[in-house]
Amino acid sequence: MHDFVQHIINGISLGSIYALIALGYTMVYGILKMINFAHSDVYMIGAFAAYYVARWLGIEAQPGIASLLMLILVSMLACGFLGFLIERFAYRPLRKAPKLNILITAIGVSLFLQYSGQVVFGADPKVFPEVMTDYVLLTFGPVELRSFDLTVLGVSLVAMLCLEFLIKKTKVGRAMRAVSSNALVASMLGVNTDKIIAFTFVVGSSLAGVGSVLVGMKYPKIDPLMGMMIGLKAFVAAVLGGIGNIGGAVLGALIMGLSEEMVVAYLSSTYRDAFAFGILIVILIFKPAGLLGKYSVEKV
Amino acid sequence: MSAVLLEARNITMQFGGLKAVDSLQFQVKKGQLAGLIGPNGAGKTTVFNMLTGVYQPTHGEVFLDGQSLSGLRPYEISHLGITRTFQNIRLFKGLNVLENVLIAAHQHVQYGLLDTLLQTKRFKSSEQSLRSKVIDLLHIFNLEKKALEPASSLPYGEQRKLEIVRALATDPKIILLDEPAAGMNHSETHQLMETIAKIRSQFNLTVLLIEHDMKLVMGICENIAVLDHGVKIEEGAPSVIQNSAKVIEAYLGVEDEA
Amino acid sequence: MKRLLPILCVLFFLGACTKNTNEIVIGEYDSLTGSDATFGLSSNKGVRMAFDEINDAGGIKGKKISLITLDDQGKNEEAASATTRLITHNKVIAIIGGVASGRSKAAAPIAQAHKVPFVSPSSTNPDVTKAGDYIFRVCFIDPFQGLVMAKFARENLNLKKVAILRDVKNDYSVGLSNVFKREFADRGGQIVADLSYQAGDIDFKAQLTEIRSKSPDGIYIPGYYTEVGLIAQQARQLGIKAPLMGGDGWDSDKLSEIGKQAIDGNYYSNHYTTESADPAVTEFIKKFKAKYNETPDALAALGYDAARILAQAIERAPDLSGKAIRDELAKTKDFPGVTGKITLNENRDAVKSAVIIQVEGKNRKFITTINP
Amino acid sequence: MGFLKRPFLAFLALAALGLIVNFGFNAYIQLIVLFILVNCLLSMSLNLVNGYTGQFSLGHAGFMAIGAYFTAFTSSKIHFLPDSLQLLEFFVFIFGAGLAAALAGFIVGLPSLRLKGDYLAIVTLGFGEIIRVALLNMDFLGGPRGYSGIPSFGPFMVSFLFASVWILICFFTIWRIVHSSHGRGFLSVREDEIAAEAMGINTTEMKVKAFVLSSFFAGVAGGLFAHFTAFISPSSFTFLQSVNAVIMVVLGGMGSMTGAIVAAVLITALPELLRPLQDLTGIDLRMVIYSLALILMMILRPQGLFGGYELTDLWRKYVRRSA
Repeated sequence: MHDFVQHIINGISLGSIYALIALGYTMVYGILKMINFAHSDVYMIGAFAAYYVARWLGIEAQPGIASLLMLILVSMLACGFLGFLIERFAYRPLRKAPKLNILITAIGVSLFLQYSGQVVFGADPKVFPEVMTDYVLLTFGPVELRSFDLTVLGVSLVAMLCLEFLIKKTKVGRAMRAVSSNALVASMLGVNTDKIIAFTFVVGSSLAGVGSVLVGMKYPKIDPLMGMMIGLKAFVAAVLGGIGNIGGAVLGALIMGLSEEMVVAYLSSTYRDAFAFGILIVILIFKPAGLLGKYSVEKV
Repeated sequence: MSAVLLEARNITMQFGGLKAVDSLQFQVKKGQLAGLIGPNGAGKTTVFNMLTGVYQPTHGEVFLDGQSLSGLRPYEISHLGITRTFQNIRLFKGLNVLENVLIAAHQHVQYGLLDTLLQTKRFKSSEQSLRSKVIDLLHIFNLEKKALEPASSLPYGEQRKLEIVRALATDPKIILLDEPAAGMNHSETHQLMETIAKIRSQFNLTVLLIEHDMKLVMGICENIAVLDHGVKIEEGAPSVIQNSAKVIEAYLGVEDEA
Repeated sequence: MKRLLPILCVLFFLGACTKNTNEIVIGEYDSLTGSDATFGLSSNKGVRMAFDEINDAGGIKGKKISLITLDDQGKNEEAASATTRLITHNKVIAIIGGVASGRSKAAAPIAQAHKVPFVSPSSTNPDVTKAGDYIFRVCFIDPFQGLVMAKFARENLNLKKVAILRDVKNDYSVGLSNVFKREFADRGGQIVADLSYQAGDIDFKAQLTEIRSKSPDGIYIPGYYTEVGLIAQQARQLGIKAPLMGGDGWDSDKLSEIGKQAIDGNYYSNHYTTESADPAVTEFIKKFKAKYNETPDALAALGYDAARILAQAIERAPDLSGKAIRDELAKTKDFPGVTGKITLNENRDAVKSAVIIQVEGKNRKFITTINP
Repeated sequence: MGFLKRPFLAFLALAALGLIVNFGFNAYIQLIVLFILVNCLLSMSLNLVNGYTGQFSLGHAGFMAIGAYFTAFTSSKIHFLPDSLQLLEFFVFIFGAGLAAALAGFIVGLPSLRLKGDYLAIVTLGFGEIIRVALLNMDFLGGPRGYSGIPSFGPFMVSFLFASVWILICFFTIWRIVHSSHGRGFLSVREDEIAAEAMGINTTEMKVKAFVLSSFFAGVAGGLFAHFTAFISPSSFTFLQSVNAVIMVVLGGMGSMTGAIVAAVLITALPELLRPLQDLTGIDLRMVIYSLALILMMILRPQGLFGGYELTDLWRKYVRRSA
């Protein structure tokens, strides 16, 4: 029984990591209807930005909440700026191009970041500085709840709520929704679509920055290809929850984390990834827009 | 002349909480030229979508020649003999005029995949006859000279005509025309109406058309149903419709809104 | 694009024209980019250092060695095309292979077909050298290393119940696990769990929680240090106190940097020990640190030995033909390598003893030597 | 036998090309040429789904893997014809590889082709990954150790001609279908599914047909790949390989057969052409350049090299203009 509880904790903890990254995918998709394949590599760049700044400032010597916040800020800025550049130079020229072209450009950007990362940072893994110490919050027999697990979950939930607020309640959010439903009409109504789309990218990317520092703190190993696997999983989670839906991304991510955990625990660890995709396929076949996504009826 | 070809029995379409069409009942007789009119947003296109299987009615059933169409996919309904045009033109824009019409004739193609791969006589001769049949159809609307031009390059009026040609190529029993005269000027409309009457007799067709503009329909339709807010408010010969208080009210009400 | 193409074509043929008869051209392919790049680059550093040293000392047969390294991006088919390019385009007289056994299996048959000697530094799969009599290697093969740890776990640590955690994407890890599983059971031990992860994963708590529920005396994790460090941390977080064991894939400074205290006290099998008084080893480590500013890992050491064994065979060979070099390679006996005394047996595999190392912070404590 | 006339002429032309490569170039170039042929098959077959039918598949590597493993297993284990007819035997196995992949395509396609656009892309990606993970876990196929000892065709010329036959089968099958009523059905699905249905096209059937046929040739490509490399492992069939196939289709111009071929040649040759660059820079920048070229290409020429036209169309245009 206590193993089961431990598995639940592990699964939620893993799921909240996916959630942080899934939010970025879903945000960009929700407004632009494009899969930003480069998101996971922006996340990687964020981790390296934090790594180098931490080393430069010698932050490892003084762990604590202030250092953590500082690194998160650095990483958010780096990722946001990178997101801005990517949107401006790679995606904007393709705004009206067919979807497949945009997807391939996104893959191109992703490969570019991965491989130039290997050239610039080196291919060997780097050890992320210990910004905070992980400690046990609660114990029930052998079951433990650790502070990092709770932090990551908390941050992803807060990020989710902030995004919901941003999109639903603010003026910028209203403009974002307008661009999402019809960019042309929105621009005729005086919304600066270019600005709004750039803003969306900056916000989505800086979320990746938050994620990268938290993940780096919890799993202190970073390398130029670190985004590949986790990015794919997070993306699948976003689709699972209904891509474009903020709450759906978090829900999908938690389901992914838990189901991966349970598959390893009770079915077969070797088929874990196959199961993850299997669940996705089954859900999409029965609920084509994902769990919380709305399936739009095409107007004839 | 009197047999019923198409019948809608109490069909209802509900989108979420909104009833776009409510218990609609009507019949179209074989060979008839019928009209479905109503102000904007009355649910006319939704009716077409239910008749052609794009939407499955929430309640009720559609019958063609006494056969129920419920559960059938649009292509199956097309095979049974209902064809249509679209209000907001849905041509295959990337293809040329000829290809657009050839696609609609696919269901009558006589050769299989093997004939295609081995380029058999049957393949060549039936492609040949298919093409000449399609050229003949294009001829009716004077489009044969543009057969190899991309469909998207045609002027608006010709695109509408091409949609009709395409629909005819399925060899239908009944053709549903969704605002065929939209965007045309008076003389073009007049000409179109004449062509519609002509193809009806030439192909022994039944026609059901939607028109927003009441006056146009009056001239050629033999039976007219009027829809408002998803409910049929009147049905009958043009003379009946013209004098119906309900119809006038519905149309006037709309003009106020506009 | 159109204008670029002719330029590329010129570049393409340029490589072949720069040959110099006063040089001995040796080819190497490895994963310099892609997901295995960190291992490939390590191996490449060892190889480069060996040839630089030899060149500084006057070269072989009075000629300098020119090393051409091509990238395989971690793809089998790239390894095949790179090897073919090295042989037919760059006209190399011998090839040093890459890390992964998969790539070696794609490349070795090509070298064999062209009768170009091929030395693999670190492809441990037994099948690699079966491609033919021109294919050699200087590392252990999976059965030996798996056996070494099974023996040590059963006889020295006296463990009874062991769990296995393998990297299912990595043939090396799967190979070692399979052998360990068989050998440990043959010696009366019990395998209580056999779970897997995939290289690139960062969270292993699901597997570890499952392993914890079986309360094993030890866990065998024959993966690479890139993941093992994290695994160790998470295992300790879950309160697993049983010793962890692994293979030479653990051998890197990064292991303790990532794993921190969690990795201390655990064991792995390796080719050599840094505590060794053998001057070959201490010298190598010193020079490597000076050159690259990092401690060499096992892959670098193997690359270094592969290059030196090849160079010695070339030096001994009467001429530079593939056959002559091959024959001399086959005669390699008791070569004083960094990774042990290397003798190539009739299967062209290295026969050498293994050592068991215990991690102690930055230090690697020598525990015992196990002979083949 | 009139239907064989053009393929036969094309075969002669390819054979002549093969002879030039055989005698004029070294084994390295020859190997690249063989890889080009494999990629031509991949891009032509994916073009049927992505280019002509407008469906978005990211799982092509999975079908290729099935074909490759089928060929590897059968050709190294089964021997039912005399040695002199071994090539015929290989042909049968590769046909079987195509069928196996086609069956997988059917199983994958039937449920997932209801989905559209990005969703379909993700589901096919998922299936590709599932196939790869399954291969990692199948011990009789070698798992991560891969499968070696796949018999080769022998000399380059034999390999080249054998692959050429398949290229021509693939090319003419797809070309003829696309220029028939069935192919127009595929096109109608790409252009407008709702209108296609209304015109009596069974869009599901069209999509599944295109998908199955495409998987068949991906399987064949996998089979040839297995023979050419003599060793395969799951790492050859990753998501990136599927992406590569999509890139070839888009680069060539969606729905252009000749474009798909030219793109396959470019995409296969480019990384090799860039190899000497490493001598100048010291580090391998190939993928960096490759990815940059990809982005620039998409921005500067989004319709691809041929933009849906065939080489023959462009030729006609040119002749007309100059006449």
